[in-house]
Amino acid sequence: MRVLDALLPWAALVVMLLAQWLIFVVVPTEAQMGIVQRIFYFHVPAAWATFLCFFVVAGASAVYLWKGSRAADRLALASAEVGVLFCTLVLVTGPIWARPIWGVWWTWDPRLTMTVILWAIYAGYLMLRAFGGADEAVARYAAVLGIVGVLDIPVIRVSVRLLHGIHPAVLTTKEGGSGLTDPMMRTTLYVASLAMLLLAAWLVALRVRTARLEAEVVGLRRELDHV
Amino acid sequence: MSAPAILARGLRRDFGGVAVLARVDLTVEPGELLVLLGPNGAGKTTLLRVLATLLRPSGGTLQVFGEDASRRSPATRRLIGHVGHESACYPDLSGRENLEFYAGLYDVPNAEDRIAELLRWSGLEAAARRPVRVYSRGMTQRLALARALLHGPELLLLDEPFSGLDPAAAQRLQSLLAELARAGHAIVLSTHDVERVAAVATRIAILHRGSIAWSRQGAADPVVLAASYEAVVMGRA
Amino acid sequence: MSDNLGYLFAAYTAVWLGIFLYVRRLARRGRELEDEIRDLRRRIES
Amino acid sequence: MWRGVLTVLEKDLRIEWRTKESLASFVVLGVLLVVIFSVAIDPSPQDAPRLAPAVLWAAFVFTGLLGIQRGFVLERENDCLGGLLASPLDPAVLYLGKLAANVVLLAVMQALVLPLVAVLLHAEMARVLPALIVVLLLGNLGFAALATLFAAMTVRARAREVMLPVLLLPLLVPVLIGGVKATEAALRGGFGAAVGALGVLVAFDAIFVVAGVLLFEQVIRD
Repeated sequence: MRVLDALLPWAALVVMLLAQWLIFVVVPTEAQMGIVQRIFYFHVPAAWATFLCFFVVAGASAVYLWKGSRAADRLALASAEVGVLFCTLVLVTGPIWARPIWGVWWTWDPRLTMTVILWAIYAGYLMLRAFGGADEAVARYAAVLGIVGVLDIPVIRVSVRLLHGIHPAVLTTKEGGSGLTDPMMRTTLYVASLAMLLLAAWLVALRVRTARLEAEVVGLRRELDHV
Repeated sequence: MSAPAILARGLRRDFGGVAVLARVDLTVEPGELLVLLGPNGAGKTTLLRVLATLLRPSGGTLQVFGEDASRRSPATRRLIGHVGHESACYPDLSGRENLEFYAGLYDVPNAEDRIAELLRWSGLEAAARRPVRVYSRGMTQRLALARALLHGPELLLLDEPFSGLDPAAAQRLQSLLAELARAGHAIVLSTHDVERVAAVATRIAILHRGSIAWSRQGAADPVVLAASYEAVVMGRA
Repeated sequence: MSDNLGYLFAAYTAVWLGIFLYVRRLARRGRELEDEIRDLRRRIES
Repeated sequence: MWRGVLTVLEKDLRIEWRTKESLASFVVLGVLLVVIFSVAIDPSPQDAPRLAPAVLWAAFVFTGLLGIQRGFVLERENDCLGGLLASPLDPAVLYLGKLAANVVLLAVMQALVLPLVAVLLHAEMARVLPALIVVLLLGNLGFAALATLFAAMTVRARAREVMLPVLLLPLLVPVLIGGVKATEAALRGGFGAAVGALGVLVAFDAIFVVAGVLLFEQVIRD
């Protein structure tokens, strides 16, 4: 585990630099939307990182509930926090990109709607952690929310599609890889996504370390009371 | 019942980092009436809730009738009767309705007679129809005791059962507890009312700072008991 | 198309600013905790 | 197993009946919400029916939240929850009993608010009532499944009045969207267009009743 911890930041850095180079130097400018389309190489990878984090929250929560391992609880908290960070980045870069293309900051298009709802669920998760009180029951409640949150994702995805979004035609180019005509674009997207995922993993590892330190402080304080 | 009612070794329980129960070693056989004494905050209430498998211990081992407490099988839970500081009775339901509900939960055979018998014993026949919200403290306490006795538990865990009872009701409870112990039930109760239980107890223990600091077999003379209580609590304070 | 560069730049800074602030917060919190742990350990030994 | 569910259900319904005055206050809140929405949006008679489903479900969700939260507040009085935990009752059975009681509670509150919406927003409901009831019950079940699980969780939290809506509303989006779309289709008379919405409601109910049964024990443990 130690080697992985030490290696992670460097791997994230190297791949991220490669991604920047690809995004700003190598990949051709997209015909229709022009230079601003490059936001796409942050927006979509950040969305991938968000989803991955929230699935890790659910997995760690399940392990905590059925195995009672404190480490799993810390991992759930850490990846929820990092997940909300990346989700916020998606919600920031989305409108910045939509503004020049459609002249409007926000559209109720299924993908963005979904992201807002997820943001609300896991912001609620962080609030529950903060306000639910310090005792062990809160960790269990958060774990239950972590699992319920992930179970809700497919149902939300289907139900937001019932809402009629804006310019479905334009969406495909904005959303899926199908809009990427040039193979280099697709490579850039994959590298950028890998870079964002490694970055997310590093942030989660950092946050887990902080949580472990916090637990250690509580333990030492208890020891001090008994001396 | 071959296995002891309670077998606890090194029982520990923390709340928010503070060890309320430090190291409790305790064995209670069927037919024993153990009285727990101790200052407030010594962990009496917590210990009773852990023994009733309502609270999970943070450490140590606990077996109730031979089964590990963490399993909490329905069969074992059926053998336990617990009365805490709260009555666990619904204020908007009448006394009788509360007993009928719990009889349903515990699948008590011929519930009607059992309920009638307990209402008579607890002197609540007159108030049986009225909502518990209007009951006095004593009446609520008697209803809670009736609720805990309803399904004939083999192990009774009572947290200061005499509090709020008038002398007559307290006397009736004391003789019932003695009778139940003689009949082979195991009883653990906490109290500050030493005289009330001194004659009936088969064993008396003093809980101090989360562990059993002193314990004596057999009933005890109240004066001797008060002296050793003083020594233990003051000595270790 | 040139003013769109502004939007690209805005998105770019938003992303890296967000990540930087978070990392700084974690690092600072980590240092605080490490100091507290050292302090608590010393007080326990003494 | 089902006897346990019925025991809990019967007890909860008896308590709801005994304390119906405070339930009336929630229905009044529902009525106020409907009136305020109607006044605020101030739809023309032709437009009004189009807005009925959204107003209906918005009022249901808020009044329902309060009703279900109150159920658990009552459970905590005199530590009755402790009594339930001590009993040989399986937590899943306890959950199903409370879920059933909450569905009945929501249905009663809806039945009182529904005619008002019909009148205020000129929504013609009589003809399509059976279809409407199916949609409302489907929505109820999913809503109650999650609300029962989370109300047990937030009843101990400090800021519980805020906490329950904050945690629950985002999770309930599928019920809101599905409910509104299915209600719209039902009001237009045909379920044809509502297949997607009904599918969402049924899927949501299935997932979260099962999840509730499995996770409830984790929420009410010590």
